[in-house]
Amino acid sequence: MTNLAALLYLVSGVLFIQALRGLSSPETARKGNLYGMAGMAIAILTTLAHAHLSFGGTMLVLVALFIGGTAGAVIARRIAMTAMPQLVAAFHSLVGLSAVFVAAAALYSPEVFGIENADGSLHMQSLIELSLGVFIGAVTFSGSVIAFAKLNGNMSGKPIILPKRHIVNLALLGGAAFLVLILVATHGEGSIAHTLFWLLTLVALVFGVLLIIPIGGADMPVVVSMLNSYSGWAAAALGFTLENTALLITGALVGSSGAILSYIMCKGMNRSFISVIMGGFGETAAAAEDDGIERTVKRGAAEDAAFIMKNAGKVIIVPGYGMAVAQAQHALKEMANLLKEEGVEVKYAIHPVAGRMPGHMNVLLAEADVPYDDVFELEDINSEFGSADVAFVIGANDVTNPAAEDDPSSPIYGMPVLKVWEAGTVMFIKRSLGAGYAGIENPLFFRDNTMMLLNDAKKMVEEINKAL
Amino acid sequence: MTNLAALLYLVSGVLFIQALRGLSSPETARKGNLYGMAGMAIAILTTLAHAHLSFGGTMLVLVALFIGGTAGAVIARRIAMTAMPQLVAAFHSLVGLSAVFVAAAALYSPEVFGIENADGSLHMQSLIELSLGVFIGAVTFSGSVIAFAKLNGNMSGKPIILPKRHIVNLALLGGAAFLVLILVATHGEGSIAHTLFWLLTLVALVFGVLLIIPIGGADMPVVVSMLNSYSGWAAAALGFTLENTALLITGALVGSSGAILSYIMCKGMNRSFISVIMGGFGETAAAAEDDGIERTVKRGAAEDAAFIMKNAGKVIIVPGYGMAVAQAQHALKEMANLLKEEGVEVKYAIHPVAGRMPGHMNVLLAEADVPYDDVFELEDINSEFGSADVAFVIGANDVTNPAAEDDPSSPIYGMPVLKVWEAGTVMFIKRSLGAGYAGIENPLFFRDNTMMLLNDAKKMVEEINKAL
Amino acid sequence: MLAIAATLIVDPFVFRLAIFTLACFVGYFVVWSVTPALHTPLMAVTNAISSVIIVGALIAVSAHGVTREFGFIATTLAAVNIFGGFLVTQRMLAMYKKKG
Amino acid sequence: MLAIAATLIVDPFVFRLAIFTLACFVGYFVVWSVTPALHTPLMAVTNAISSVIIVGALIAVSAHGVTREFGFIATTLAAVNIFGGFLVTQRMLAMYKKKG
Ligand SMILES: NC(=O)c1ccc[n+]([C@@H]2O[C@H](COP(=O)([O-])OP(=O)(O)OC[C@H]3O[C@@H](n4cnc5c(N)ncnc54)[C@H](OP(=O)(O)O)[C@@H]3O)[C@@H](O)[C@H]2O)c1
Ligand SMILES: NC(=O)c1ccc[n+]([C@@H]2O[C@H](COP(=O)([O-])OP(=O)(O)OC[C@H]3O[C@@H](n4cnc5c(N)ncnc54)[C@H](OP(=O)(O)O)[C@@H]3O)[C@@H](O)[C@H]2O)c1
Repeated sequence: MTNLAALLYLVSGVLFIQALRGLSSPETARKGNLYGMAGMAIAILTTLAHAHLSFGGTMLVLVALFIGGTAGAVIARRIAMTAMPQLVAAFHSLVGLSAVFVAAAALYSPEVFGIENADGSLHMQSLIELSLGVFIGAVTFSGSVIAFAKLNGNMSGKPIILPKRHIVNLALLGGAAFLVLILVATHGEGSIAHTLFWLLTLVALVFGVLLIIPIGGADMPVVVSMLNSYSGWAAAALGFTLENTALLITGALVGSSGAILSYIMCKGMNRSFISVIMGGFGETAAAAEDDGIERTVKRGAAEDAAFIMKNAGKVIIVPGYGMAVAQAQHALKEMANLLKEEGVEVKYAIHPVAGRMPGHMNVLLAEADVPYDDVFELEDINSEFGSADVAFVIGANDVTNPAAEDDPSSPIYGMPVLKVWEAGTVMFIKRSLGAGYAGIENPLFFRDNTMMLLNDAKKMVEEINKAL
Repeated sequence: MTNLAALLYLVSGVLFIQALRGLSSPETARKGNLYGMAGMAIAILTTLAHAHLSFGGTMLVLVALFIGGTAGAVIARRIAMTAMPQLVAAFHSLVGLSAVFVAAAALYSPEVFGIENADGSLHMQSLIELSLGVFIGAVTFSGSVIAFAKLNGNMSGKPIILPKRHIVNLALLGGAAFLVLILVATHGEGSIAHTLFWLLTLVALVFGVLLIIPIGGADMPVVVSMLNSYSGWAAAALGFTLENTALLITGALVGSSGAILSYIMCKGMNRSFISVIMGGFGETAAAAEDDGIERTVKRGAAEDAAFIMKNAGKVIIVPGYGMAVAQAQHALKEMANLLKEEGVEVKYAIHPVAGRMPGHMNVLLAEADVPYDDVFELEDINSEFGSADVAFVIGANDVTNPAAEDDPSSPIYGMPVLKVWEAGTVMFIKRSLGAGYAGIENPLFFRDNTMMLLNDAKKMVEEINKAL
Repeated sequence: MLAIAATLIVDPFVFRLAIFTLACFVGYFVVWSVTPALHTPLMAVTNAISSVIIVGALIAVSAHGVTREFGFIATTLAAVNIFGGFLVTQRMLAMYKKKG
Repeated sequence: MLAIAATLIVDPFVFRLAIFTLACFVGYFVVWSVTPALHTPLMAVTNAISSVIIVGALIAVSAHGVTREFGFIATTLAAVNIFGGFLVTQRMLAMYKKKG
């Protein structure tokens, strides 16, 4: 029986690997997701068959699955695509909290997990794994709650820098290590062990909050990804305790995934992970320096834009965060269709960190039914701007800033950008001449071949559509 | 102690993974190879520390390592780069034979491997794993010997098709399965078990020979790669028997590697793996059909070629099997240097199955000190032939055959080819108008913008160099 | 004999460590092979699969007293994630369409 | 108690199967990540590492009689491969040079 169960958990782990492997292309992704569901079903059924649940227990499980499942399904159907960052953060907090309770259960009743010694005490090894699991789980929970609040606007995105925060954090870590030490000394027995456990949880919760509040709201995507990684490591730690292959494999997969996505984001922004985690970004960002020279901006109206694009041979659309905010993707798709009817070639260029989470633009364009073979990554399209008549930048800013290439003093210097300025005409749709996420001015606004279309992205595109 | 050993074997497995990972680019490859050596050293030292060798045993090991190591080192230093396919085949045969002897040792003295039951017998599971190991090992051995003989010219490359070979092969497989069954029934005890073991080995040896002789000499690279894969699976099977993580991991790595390389080769040739393994290729290859039309060929001399290339803006060199045969890589490199001095842009285009083993051309060009950033894969350079003045095809044939694109009746139809015909002038260096590996005519020879330089590749390039 | 065999038994922890290490490699490779266009669904689906922690929660329900309550809460939380994560991924993936 | 624990012990074979399965995934990914220009060195180096079968050969030498002879032969054969494989790989890799 146990052998069969162990085998089935392995199968479930392999199915999870296949789920992620499917994501290598949109064609295979749906099948991949089904593999993932199958893996989860196998893991759950194996456990149920194995857990010797009483009738009452079975009822409880069904109730829990029903409540949780309904809530999850409703959220999944209702959520707006633009709210994905918050949603992911919220979900992470649940995984973290769930891990805390599972760790608590393992400590309170090691015998049901089959991990107790003959005298009912716990191995040092199990206690350490369990402590790691609960610590990371609790940090994931409280950290994700803060990230959610910042992303959802329930809390100001401004970094909150407490005095001596690094010392406080170190002290908390030291305290946690000390608690684990005593916990190991108790062999996990008696109410003293339970108290220590909850103390450890408390320390971790506080640590999680302190870890995230100094980080600016705009850096939250990196944080969310980092917390994703943490939730994976928490699962892996409990996989060691519970001796469960599915948990071990999944933990490692999720842990790697979050870490790699954080890395990709940091590289796309040309910032170091450490500087993100240390926080404070967004506060010190200097206002665009005023060099005293009066510069002129060429403003345009929807009709001008429509006229130019109608007569263009090739238009490349560059969407950014502003498109997401304005929910302009559907209008944009309509504009592309109108242009295609006029015989214009239309492509979309996506910067790796356009928007506020990895793949953000892709999912919004997909929502508006833009076929994904019209959508190109930076490396694949950057050489094409030279042959485009119009670069149509909608709600994007930093990802087109030439300062990243030619101004070594710029905070984004070295970050790869979309070379929209090589197109015949560059159009910017945004509401003002203000800066984007990085808080720096975009010199393109003042170039001769630039036309600024100042308005809300959705309204402006709708006007263009009328003019077309 | 055993835990430490198990950990160290894991470390060794991870180092082997790193060794292969290093090969993702030439910069990291050397470091990767060092990781591989370190992994092997750790595995050997761990075993020695663990094996309780007597003084005599230690001496024996040292003698074996000395003899084997010296032989290996001498071979590695002396071997010509053009003989790599044979060398790899020869090495595989050694791994296979080594696996056979290790399996024999496990059967004769299970107690030193700690795999015997309390009464000295062997588990069914161990016996099956061990049989798998010896069977695959022996097939690898005899198969590799045949492959070596065919590649090295000790044996004709012509496919040897025995009557009823598929039935004979099936009978051998059935016999092997039957032997394993009885072996399991003996619990691996007594001289009867030993006899069964050697019978099984014999059957596997015969099977290995029969498996490879029907395959034509030119298909040997796929076979070598397949045998590489087999040697991996043999190692993995013994990894299960000997309960050794390093063997398990390595076996899986090598097994996958060989399988993937075979797949890449088959895809590059647009043939199915099954058709390669079924053999007979090269025998039935129809002679180039004579369509009755007299076609003219434009022959050129070295001076003409030198003149045209000197005045060209861009030359793309396409090396093939003939360059390897003629050992023309050094002369070629000199020619490229002379052209560069004249201000000509020179690049190399490598087809995935140019030559006779994967990466064959790359290693020869590297031997001649051609920098690897001048060398491009098919996908990266195929669009550049249109802008090249000269495509300089040296000893290549099939990989430039346009029939692969436009003649659905051609045996290579569908195989990706280098579009040399898009260049201003195409030069072919070969000794005759004869066909290449696939035995089909290349219509390019008769085109107007083609110049045939009929001679041995090395001699011709040296003449061109003189004329430059 | 039995004594020898006992000293030769490897602590399962080492096996688990091997599984974990290899799974980290697999994770590394598999995530790098994900196309950037699907990074948002990737986040959602990793979310869903990390809720396989539910296996621990279900076992806890089979205990008594407060452990069972812990199990109940953990199962509910994980279930939100499992259903929410897979379904929102499915919803997103259904939106990715080829031309025509 | 002890009886319960015994039924819960998983056959190490299952762990090995897990290790093997994951290693196959790793192999799949790692080999696809090898650049085609280095496929010949790849063949040579996989040759070398598959000779880790030498660990079995070395243990066999510690036995007596014919097993020891098997061990000796197997060790010698594997050693040819190990030294030959790594050194020829090193020789090849040393030839790959960047421009300039
Ligand atoms: N994708 C990720 O994973 C990720 C993660 C972390 C950080 N980031 C950062 O986010 C930035 C992304 O660059 P981006 O070019 O997409 O965006 P951006 O540089 O932040 O610029 C967005 C622009 O959209 C405009 N905008 C806002 N609301 C609008 C509306 N309703 N209608 C029209 N325009 C509107 C804003 O200008 P107005 O106010 O003038 O309208 C703003 O300049 C990068 O700096 C990146 O480093 C991305
Ligand atoms: N790379 C691999 O892994 C692999 C594996 C299996 C099969 N293959 C097959 O091998 C072929 C490789 O294509 P390829 O274009 O490189 O070679 P090819 O099509 O076999 O042509 C080689 C040409 O070189 C000429 N040649 C031979 N010796 C020469 C010398 N000393 N001097 C000058 N020319 C000489 C021959 O013509 P003359 O006789 O007229 O001189 C022959 O036409 C493909 O068909 C591929 O499918 C490759």
